[in-house]
Amino acid sequence: MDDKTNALREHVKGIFSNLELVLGWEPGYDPLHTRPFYVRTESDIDRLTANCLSFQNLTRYLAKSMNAVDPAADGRKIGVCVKGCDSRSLVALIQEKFVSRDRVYVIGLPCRGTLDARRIRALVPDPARIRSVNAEGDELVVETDRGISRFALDRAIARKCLQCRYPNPVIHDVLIGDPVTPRLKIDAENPSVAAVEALSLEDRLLFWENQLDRCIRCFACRNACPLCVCQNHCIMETRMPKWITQYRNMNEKFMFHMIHALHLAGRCTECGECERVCPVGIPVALIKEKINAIIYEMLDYESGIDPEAVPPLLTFSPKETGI
Amino acid sequence: MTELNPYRPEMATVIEIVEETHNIRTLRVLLNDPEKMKAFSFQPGQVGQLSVFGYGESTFVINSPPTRRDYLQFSIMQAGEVAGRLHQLNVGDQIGVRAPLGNYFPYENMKGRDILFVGGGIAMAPLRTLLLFMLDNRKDYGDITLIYGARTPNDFCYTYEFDDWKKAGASLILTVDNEAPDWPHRVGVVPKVLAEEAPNPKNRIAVTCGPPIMIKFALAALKQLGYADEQIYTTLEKRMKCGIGICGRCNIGEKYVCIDGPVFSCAQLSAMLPEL
Amino acid sequence: MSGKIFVAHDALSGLLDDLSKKFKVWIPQMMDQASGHIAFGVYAPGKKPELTRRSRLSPKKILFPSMDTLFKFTYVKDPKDPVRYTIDLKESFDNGPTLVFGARPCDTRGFQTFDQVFLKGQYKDVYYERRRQNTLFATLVCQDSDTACFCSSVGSGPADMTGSDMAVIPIEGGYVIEGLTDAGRKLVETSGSAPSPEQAAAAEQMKRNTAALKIGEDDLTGYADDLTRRFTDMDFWREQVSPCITCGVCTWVCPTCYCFSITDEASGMSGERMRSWDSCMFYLYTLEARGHNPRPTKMERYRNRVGHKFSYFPKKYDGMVSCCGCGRCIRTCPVSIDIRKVVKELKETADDRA
Amino acid sequence: MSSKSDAKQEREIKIVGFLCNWCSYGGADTAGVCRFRQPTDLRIIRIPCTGRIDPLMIVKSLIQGADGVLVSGCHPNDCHYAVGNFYARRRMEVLKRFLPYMGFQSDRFRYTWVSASEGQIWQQVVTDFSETIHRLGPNPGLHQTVDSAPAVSWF
Repeated sequence: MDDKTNALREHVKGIFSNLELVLGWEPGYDPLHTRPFYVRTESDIDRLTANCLSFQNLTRYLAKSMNAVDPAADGRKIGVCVKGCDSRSLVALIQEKFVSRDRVYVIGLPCRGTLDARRIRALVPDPARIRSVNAEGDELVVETDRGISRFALDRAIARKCLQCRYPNPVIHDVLIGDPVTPRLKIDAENPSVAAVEALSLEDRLLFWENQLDRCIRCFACRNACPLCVCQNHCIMETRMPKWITQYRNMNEKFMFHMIHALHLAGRCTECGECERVCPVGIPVALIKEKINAIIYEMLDYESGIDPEAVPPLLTFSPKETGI
Repeated sequence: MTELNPYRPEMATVIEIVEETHNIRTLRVLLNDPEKMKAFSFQPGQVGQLSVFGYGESTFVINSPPTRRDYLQFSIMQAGEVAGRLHQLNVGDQIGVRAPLGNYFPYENMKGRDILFVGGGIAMAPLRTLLLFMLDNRKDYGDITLIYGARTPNDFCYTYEFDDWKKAGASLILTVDNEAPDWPHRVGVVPKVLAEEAPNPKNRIAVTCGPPIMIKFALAALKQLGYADEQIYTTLEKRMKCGIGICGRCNIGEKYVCIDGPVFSCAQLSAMLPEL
Repeated sequence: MSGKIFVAHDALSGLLDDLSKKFKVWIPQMMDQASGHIAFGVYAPGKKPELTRRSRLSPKKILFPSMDTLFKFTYVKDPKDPVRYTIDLKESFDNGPTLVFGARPCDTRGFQTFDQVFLKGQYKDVYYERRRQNTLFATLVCQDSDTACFCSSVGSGPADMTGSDMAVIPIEGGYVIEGLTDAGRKLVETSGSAPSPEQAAAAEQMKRNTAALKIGEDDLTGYADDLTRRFTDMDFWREQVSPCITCGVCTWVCPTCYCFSITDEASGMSGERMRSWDSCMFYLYTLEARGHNPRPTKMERYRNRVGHKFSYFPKKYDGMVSCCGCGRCIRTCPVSIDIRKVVKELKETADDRA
Repeated sequence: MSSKSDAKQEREIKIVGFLCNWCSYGGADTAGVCRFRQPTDLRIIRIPCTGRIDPLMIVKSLIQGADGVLVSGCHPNDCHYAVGNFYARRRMEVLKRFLPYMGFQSDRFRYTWVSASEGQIWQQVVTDFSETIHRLGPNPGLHQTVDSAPAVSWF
């Protein structure tokens, strides 16, 4: 995303009196990080940022940290900043009635991609002390203690962004900035999924085992996901029913990720948060992307596009044949 | 294994089961090793971790008094996995016991004073151990009064012992939350009855135990009656795993309920961080 | 002998080969190239220690595995009376000689927290004790801090060798390894040849220079009472943890977070009791069987995490902060919560913030 | 899951069958009453309806080492609860297409529709599935450690 900080602040200042709070981003602990930010007072607005580091999907807070269903007594709304991918999560939450459309004021931010901190660390010679990170056109400029490095933006943005099909918010009350051309066509094949499928069956198993073996069961992927809504009742943590033991072996790790993926079948909007937050670098979203591809092919459905649609695995059609 | 492993339970056998109410049952157990049973020593208020192997471990107070050593008694309310399993055991079944753990009621300091027990429901268990201990050393203590409340007349534990308690010199005030047919005793929640009874705080120690909400109002009622913080003792409950001050979850500030508790005086509680 | 040896860069694998015959040697290594994931793994010939970049996961699992069997149990039926049975308990210990090579000072120092809780309390944790007694630490004098590092803020530093048996000092062309404890010196002396006087001097210089570095701006010790004062200021905690997603990453990567759960896993007539890492950031961590939870929201849970490290622990253990300043929680936090900032703001008054 | 040839036929094959109470369980019963010859590998778990099937039950069975998983229910439009198998059909088809992506042999999982009167068809279904599984051999399960794995580069 290009830097839209000023435009965003200006807009929020204009409408803040009608809003209860605004979910946005502020700078994190260093120039490579960003923190989700609740704008609660007028004076907070100047802390807002919106740029290529605004990676967090803020809609998760709507579903998990507040009541975004019932209208406020004074009619004020919750403002939420969304990128293209985030807006799909929002649609999915509206579909499933975790958020009501009237309760939120959606600030749409067309996005050319968010940065992947891990890729940047691998690209710059001195990743320890990064002073600033800025996107200038198609170039990323990173300033460290040892000097300035420039490289193509595409080398530093997240995997999900390189295969982005919805860079522009699918719903919004206001759009800040001009719409962006998608990198891939809507019906394009998912290139990462294809790369995994190019492996033999045996190799695919080894590939996933090798990836999932690193899992430390921290549940960051689950908790960051806007659509993992079971929260404290997740079957990963309960002993009744007992789907998962406390063993930290391959079976349990594999099972955990299958649970996560299958519970999101037909619901995942590919915001990539699960993958970004993973402390051990497992391409978690890649599992769900395949399920999405199957559902697109089989049922011609994509999650998070139409607020009126019903997720396909929560409904049926008696007529369908071929399955 | 020569060194002491604090995580290793002693094997014990269930020798008797008393069904107290529809969801509370009492287990009487004996350690399998007669030497260890003989040498077993504990103080009123200390707890034990009961294991059902394959299900886990859970904490219960030893509610038989140290003065009666025929068996160790635990009362269990059905809640959670381990307690649920304990409710399915039969006489002769094997369980694991790690005991005694935690601190105990400072009964030495209570000598020569009047005692007021205030309890609700299953929380009679920790009070029973101290009550019986005092009744067994009756001459050391003054007046002993017990206010015991339950939701309905069917929710009282140890009803079969009430007469013995009275005979041994305790006065009993029973109460249920709501009117019930043929209920000859008091009606009303424990704090209300406590306020009505108004036991004189002079030279008296109050020991209270019950669900968090009852404790909250009982403490308020006691203070209203003029009890000082130092005169009130209560026991706390937290989720516990190790029971030996290591695993970390039962802390209130720097205090660990498993080793610094479960018995606290109200004075200690007010010095602690408010996180119950 | 001086208790020091010099190991050239190209001789390092040879040394590790030798050591791995006597010890289970753990080294930081690259686990996944694509994501740059570095963690501690067991050395095997051919594996390269990753000593120039920080590991993302701490070495705490070496002494405190994420899953550890306390004992195995078997229900043994009485052949004469099939209703009767006995239970056979077998404790299991896994504690061969172990060497941790290339941990940073913060990593090694993390175990000081464990020592207090597991060894010096009313009860001794025998599982930890046995591993601890059989483990040596060869700790790297740390050369590369980043923006999340703050070891000097918690009373440590990049050359702090607390709890280490050997110091691994990087110099031109290789490493000088210096024995610090008896066991360390003994091992060093049998593992190589002494450095030249120039190399020894370079190592001394390197140690001095590193020790003079100050990593982290503020002193974060002495906040015990500030937390108490702030305890009920829920607006403060709400502001600090609004972005928190209550994942357990900070506790999982932390070298000093030691909380655990104990559970039974069984199938059929046998099973085991084990302990596994648990996180104070989880709702179920304090949830009681009857449904009451003393820390129902992330505010109480995060308050406990900060409080435990910077207030409760120092109060209990003579001022010692149970944080080693490695910065992992900051680096891996998905929402960039900075524990340094939270602790510092404990001191501020409501007026300061306005 | 790769089948190692030397592991083949070393142990008894175990197939988990999730059978709908109203149709396939009855079908299996009919087959038994009619004394149709059937393979003995199947361990049947009776379920109230295929709509009760959570795809995770199938995944868990496969991960825990079941050699095959067979789900069978009422024919579409014949569900005792009217629509349960319509839901199930979608879920199971998604799973079936998804399994190979994770490296599972999708042939180890099959879903079919058999009514209570179709004893003969039940015999064919079970025999055929059992033969398929015998051809695949025992399920080797997941590798507990991975020494070397193929790298995938997407960009």
